[in-house]
Amino acid sequence: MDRFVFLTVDGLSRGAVYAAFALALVLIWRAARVVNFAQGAMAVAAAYVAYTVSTATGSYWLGFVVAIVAGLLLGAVVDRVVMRHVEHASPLNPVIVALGLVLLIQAVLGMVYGSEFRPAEAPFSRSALTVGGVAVLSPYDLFVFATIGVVVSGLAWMFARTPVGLRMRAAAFAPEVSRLLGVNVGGMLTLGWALASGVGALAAMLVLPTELGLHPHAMDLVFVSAFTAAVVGGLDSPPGAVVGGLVVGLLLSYVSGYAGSDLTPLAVLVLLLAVLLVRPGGLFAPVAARRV
Amino acid sequence: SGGDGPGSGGASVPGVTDTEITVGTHMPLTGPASAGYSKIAPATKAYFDYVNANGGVHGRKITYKIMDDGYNPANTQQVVRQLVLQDKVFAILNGLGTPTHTGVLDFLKSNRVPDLFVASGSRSWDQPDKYPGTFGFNPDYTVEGKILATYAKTNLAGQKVCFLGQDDDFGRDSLAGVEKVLGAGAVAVKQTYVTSNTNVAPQIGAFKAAECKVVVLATVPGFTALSIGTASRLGYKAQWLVSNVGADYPTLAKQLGAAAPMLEGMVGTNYLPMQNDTANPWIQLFTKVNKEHNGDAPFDGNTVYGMSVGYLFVQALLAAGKDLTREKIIDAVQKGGFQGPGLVPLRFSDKDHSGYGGQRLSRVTGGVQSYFGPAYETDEADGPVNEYTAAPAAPPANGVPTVS
Amino acid sequence: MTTTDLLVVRGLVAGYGAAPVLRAIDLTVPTGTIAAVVGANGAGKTTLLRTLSGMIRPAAGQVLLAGEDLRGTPVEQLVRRGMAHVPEGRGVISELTVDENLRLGGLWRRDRADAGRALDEVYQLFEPLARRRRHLGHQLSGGERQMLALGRALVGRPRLLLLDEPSLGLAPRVVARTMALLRQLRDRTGLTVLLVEQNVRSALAVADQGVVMSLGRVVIAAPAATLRDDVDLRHAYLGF
Amino acid sequence: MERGLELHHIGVRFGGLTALDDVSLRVPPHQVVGVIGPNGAGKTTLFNVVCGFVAPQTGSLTLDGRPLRPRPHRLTRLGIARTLQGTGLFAGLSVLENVMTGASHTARAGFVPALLGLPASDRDERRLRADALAILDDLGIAEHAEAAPTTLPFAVRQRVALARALAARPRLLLLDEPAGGLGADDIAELGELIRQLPRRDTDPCAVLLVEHHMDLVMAVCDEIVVLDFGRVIAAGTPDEIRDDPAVTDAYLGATVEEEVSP
Amino acid sequence: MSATTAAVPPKQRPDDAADRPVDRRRGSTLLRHLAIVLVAGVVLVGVSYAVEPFRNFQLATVAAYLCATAGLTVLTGLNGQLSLGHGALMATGAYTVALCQNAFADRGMTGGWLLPLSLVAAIVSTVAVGAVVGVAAARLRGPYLAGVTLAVAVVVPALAVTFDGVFNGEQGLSVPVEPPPLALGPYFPYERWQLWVTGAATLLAMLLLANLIRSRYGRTFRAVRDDEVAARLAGIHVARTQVLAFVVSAATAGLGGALLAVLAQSVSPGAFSLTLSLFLLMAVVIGGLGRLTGALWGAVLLVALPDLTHSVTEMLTLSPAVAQRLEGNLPLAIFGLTLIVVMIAAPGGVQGLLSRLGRALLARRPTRRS
Ligand SMILES: Nc1ncnc2c1ncn2[C@@H]1O[C@H](COP(=O)(O)OP(=O)(O)OP(=O)(O)O)[C@@H](O)[C@H]1O
Ligand SMILES: Nc1ncnc2c1ncn2[C@@H]1O[C@H](COP(=O)(O)OP(=O)(O)OP(=O)(O)O)[C@@H](O)[C@H]1O
Ligand SMILES: CC(C)C[C@H](N)C(=O)O
Ligand SMILES: [Mg+2]
Ligand SMILES: [Mg+2]
Repeated sequence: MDRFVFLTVDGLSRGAVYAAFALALVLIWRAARVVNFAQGAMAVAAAYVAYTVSTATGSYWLGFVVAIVAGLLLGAVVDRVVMRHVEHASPLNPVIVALGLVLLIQAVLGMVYGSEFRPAEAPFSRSALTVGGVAVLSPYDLFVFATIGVVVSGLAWMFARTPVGLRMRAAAFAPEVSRLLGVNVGGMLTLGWALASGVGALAAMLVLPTELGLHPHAMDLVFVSAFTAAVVGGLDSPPGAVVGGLVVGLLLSYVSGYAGSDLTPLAVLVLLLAVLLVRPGGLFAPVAARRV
Repeated sequence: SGGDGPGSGGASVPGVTDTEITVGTHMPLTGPASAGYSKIAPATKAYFDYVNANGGVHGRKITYKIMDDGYNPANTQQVVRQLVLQDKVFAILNGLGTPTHTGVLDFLKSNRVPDLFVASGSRSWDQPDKYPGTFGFNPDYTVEGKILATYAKTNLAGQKVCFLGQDDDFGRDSLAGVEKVLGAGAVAVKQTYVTSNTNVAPQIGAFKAAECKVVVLATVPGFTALSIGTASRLGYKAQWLVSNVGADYPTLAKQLGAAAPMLEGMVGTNYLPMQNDTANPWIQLFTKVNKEHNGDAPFDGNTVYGMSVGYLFVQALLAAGKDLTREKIIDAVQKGGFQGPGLVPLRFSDKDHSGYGGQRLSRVTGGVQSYFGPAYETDEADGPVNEYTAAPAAPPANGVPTVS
Repeated sequence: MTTTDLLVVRGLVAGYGAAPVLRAIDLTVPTGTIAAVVGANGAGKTTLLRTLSGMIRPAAGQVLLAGEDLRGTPVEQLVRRGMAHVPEGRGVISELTVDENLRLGGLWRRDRADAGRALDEVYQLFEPLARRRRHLGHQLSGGERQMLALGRALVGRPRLLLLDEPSLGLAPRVVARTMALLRQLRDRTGLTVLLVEQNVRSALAVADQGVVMSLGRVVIAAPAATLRDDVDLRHAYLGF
Repeated sequence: MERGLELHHIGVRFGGLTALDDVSLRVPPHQVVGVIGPNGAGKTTLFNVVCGFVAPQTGSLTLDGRPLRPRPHRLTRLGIARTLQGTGLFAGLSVLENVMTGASHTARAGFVPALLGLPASDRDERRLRADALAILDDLGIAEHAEAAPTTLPFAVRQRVALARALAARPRLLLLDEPAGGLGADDIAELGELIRQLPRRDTDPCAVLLVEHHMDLVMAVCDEIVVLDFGRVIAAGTPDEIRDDPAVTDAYLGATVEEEVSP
Repeated sequence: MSATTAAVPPKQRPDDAADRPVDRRRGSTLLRHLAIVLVAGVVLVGVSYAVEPFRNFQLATVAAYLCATAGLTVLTGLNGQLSLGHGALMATGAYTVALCQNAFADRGMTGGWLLPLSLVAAIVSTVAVGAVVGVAAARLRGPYLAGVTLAVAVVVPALAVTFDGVFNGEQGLSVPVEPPPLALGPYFPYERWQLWVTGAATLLAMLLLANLIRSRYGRTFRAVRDDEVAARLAGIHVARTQVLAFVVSAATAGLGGALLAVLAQSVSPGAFSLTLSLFLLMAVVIGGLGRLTGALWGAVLLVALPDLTHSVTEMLTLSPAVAQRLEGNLPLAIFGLTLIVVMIAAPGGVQGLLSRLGRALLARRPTRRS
């Protein structure tokens, strides 16, 4: 029983960070209809900037803020300099460009920072508080939960209730019509990329302390888990990303705890199939489109 | 011209001219596995440059071709073929990794390329009958497991021992060594991890629940740091006994940053001089070479490793004589008798192609990793674990070996 | 030209690739009138509207809206100048609800209160839409989509409305209502309409001016009544 | 005696919305039956029921008296073909290939002959191509056989869609707003074509037509069914329908001229 | 997005039909393709004598990759299904060949027919795996399909570790392959033999694929890609077509993996990582999606680009400190940059660019019609 509680709590705290990153993927999907395979590499780049600032100034929080700003900027730059010029007629083209970006960013980071792991600090203690002899969440986990809660509800509110959210969705679904309706589609796309990349950077800052450390490839595996989470939840749904993240986190924890870590990849595939064969658009999929 | 004629032999030896010897290697310079390891080959090359600056070997300069395989066996195939067929290297030196290098054994054998000092502790390199040209370098993981377990048996007697290993030969061979000494069934909890899942809390949680006092780690550096970090997070204390693969203190401390004090008390193993042991003449020599020929890169265990490989290869070249051929260098290595920076002897003979035959234990105290106790020597079978007491050799004055 | 001409087009040349689809179009639409552009399939009617709203960059020529040259004005700025384009195929955003689609039409406006009023008016005008506020665009029937597209344009209270085949897929009753609505809007609010139609009879019934296009040129621009009544002209250019 | 397609008491609901309510109708062989009604009346939904895209909650279908449980990809085998509102052409296929695809179910050679490139497969292809070209020729658009559909004028695209449906050699053709976007001349030609489909010597077929162009509907239909809010509110010959006040009220309304004139 | 690109109707595809001349040739598909394959075979044999062993090996690798990229381009380019998991299908073929060859070797069986038998077994087992994945894939679209295939790409190599009793974990299996037949002479270079074997298998596979693409199945694949609703109304069973495309694609990918294993004489999970799957996808898109020639360019790029970029970086002479940082990373950066630039400058990939050039040249020639 203790073990179950332990694995559950641990799974949730892992899941929360997957959720954060899945959210970034959902954002960019909603804004630009692109699965941004470069999200991980971009987020790591922002985290390296944070690392540089934090080591230079000794302030974690300054680095934290800089990371998010760097993320926002990087997103905007990637959109303006690269993605803007990609032919989107085939949905594969942006994917391939994103993969090219991954190679480029990781290689540049490797040149600048080398391929050693760098420490990724956590701003709060990661030691679990013990309740009744069972280790439950750490202050850091609570920080992660709180941050993600704020970001998710903020984004959900923005998309559903604000004019800018409506513009962003319109621009993503029907760029040409949106322009006729006075929407600055280019601006919305850039905003979407910046937001997504900013959230990605935030997610990286939250994820990295739980990972091996800072490394050009640090987010590779997180990307796979987070993409799984986003797909399970439904790529169009921010709450779906959160639920998907928690589900994946719990699953990985239970499987490694009860069955052996070597089965975790298989468990992820089974989860995906189980969810998608019943709901091909993820748990939180919108109503199936009328196609005739 | 199709190259239809009989292969090598005859007058010319591939990769060898009167003024130059070309050797190659495959290393993970990029990708997730490159952390730390990407510094090995440049260190080796730096040592060769140092030797070249001092006149080379038998008047020949050594050219070291480093190919990046990203720790991907498919790439290893490509780059090793490029080295052998295209660049016509004399030998492959210190190719890194078990899965990567396994794939090229047959190719190297059928092309009769000496395959020297493979950078991994797998037992596959020690098959003189099947692969007469292949030699290991690292002590194998079973040898290491036996030594770590002996420490647990004698110094931590009666305490519950648990084991966390990578889910491959590395972990399995190491566990086999541990169980050879402690007896089958003596390890209370055995856990594995896969590198694709960075959450080891379930495993560490299991150790905590079982109240393990001693944990043997057959882990790569990242997972050593993760395991110890996770334990501290869960409020779990244990005596960690760590494989040399994942016990390099500078690597771990750098990765943990502010959390480095958690490593206090960690027991590791190694078989080369400790990089922080500035009194050691080998370290002095390698530091100097690092300054002069390696751009003064950060000096850690990988640097020492890489230069030790270089030193050993130069010794082997010298022993093979002036009329260098592939057969001669294999004979020379098989003859053995090399004295170098290692704390334990190399086991090379015509029956044994594994590398170092033992290790010495180290401990982190006050943020400094240093050796304690004697070095040990054993085999991967059921042989006893013996202390090895011979004093290590000193390096030659100019840092370049001479014919012994 | 006088300021009573809301839209003036001079020598407009445009197309998709090397060969131009529009070859020197000249056109004037006085403020507060309805001009019907008719012509065979492929005459370039849609291309004309797309060029006017800036989606296609003209190779030559000039477009003046209330005397202002529109050259170089980005598409998204044109609504702010009072131009609304309901594209061929309607352009309903299927993933958004009816309400969101409509609100989008007035989002660019500073006067939020009036945008809200305009929205309510549209719901009154098209009550099937009011019944389906929360439905997603893709759930609508063909005709409902057409209403939504037209309504959305009206939420922006445009001066000039560019309509590309609004009768497409509409029930006859709705076509008649829509055409009558255009008349009303013209009379009540001084709306100017450039109406592209295949349904020549309906278009000429409502229009003040008839413009016949053929092979990328305007071949006739005459009062609609003239075109309606002159049998020779009808036979020669309109086939009925 | 062939009875053609029959719908018996079909009911369809989408959530709270009733799209079809107890609709019964029959399309006899060699007839053109028109379905008209206001926007959102359920005409396309009716087609979707026949094609198997929408499963009715109540009612049943029969084809020549036999129960019909339609599935879209089996339709052409049953002798039913349909065009889509819009045009639904395959953008990456040439016009000719689009039309050849319509007759997919007639191909005889299986996977292995195709994989091996055996003559059986080649023969199939040659026959499909010849048939498709003949149909394109019939419809007067053979010159566009090699073009990509996206580059063609709308009227031509409509015809390609029609050609693709005809390639299946159907006994019943479902046309959903085939005149949408067409000019007066094209509509007249289309009317001519539809009218002779049930009467032609080779492959005659019945037609179920949904259309808002009343001239066309009145000109070609043997019988007309009027839907409003998912219910049949009238059925009869064109003349009966024209004079039915309920139809005028719900659907036809005043003419544009009447509405517009003060 | 500029005003002019916005004007392109969204449905227009880069490989729209106008690019492809309608096939008006009357003769037998088989004979026509056979002729091309024979010519290619003769050229390949010629080349195998003209170049050095390493180049032979590289060409053999290109051939092995070509199987995989051709299969992927059929699936993704012609049928519109995205797969991020083709590396896993290659792994399936590779491991099957390894297990078969080892089983033969253990029983002391020898003979020239063993290898073809193993290759067929590899194809069969991959077809089975492909059918299972394909059935799931037929229900999924876009990024959801990407998610599942991505998981497949991660899982299959991991299984080699889970069932290490059979697959020998990370270390993998060796693949015993017999030497060239003695009839070719005692000094026949092994790499040339490898090229002959992989080349023959690949040409055969390409022959079959080309036949299939030219048949009604190829047309059905594309119809399903373009409009599923219309395809169903045209009498096409969409799900079945998608599964078939997946199976065909898997079969060739399995053959590609098997050939790669034969070339390397070893298999291990690391060789079939997610990275490989992603590189295959990059290769087919850069090569030119939906065409076998595009798949060929993709396969060539997979082998040549790393080599080229490495040579470029080797030409630079740098201080050790700088060199260490650039080593390995610079080629990757160049590769990444190339991908981005090609994708932006030539969205139709290399083959698209070549056809455009070809058309431009043709257009410049005076037309014969007066
Ligand atoms: N995106 C495009 N690319 C290339 N040519 C096009 C494109 N769109 C239209 N055309 C061509 O331009 C010409 C004019 O087309 P346009 O759509 O303007 O005609 P239209 O008068 O609106 O016809 P319709 O009544 O069918 O809507 C046609 O020949 C058409 O084939
Ligand atoms: N899949 C669906 N989900 C929800 N509502 C639907 C769906 N399909 C149709 N409807 C609704 O059912 C009603 C009938 O739609 P249908 O498309 O059959 O109308 P129609 O008679 O073809 O109209 P039009 O003439 O405008 O094309 C409409 O109100 C439509 O919104
Ligand atoms: C020393 C290291 C290169 C060992 C490595 N983990 C391997 O066996 O592959
Ligand atoms: Mg038009
Ligand atoms: Mg309809």
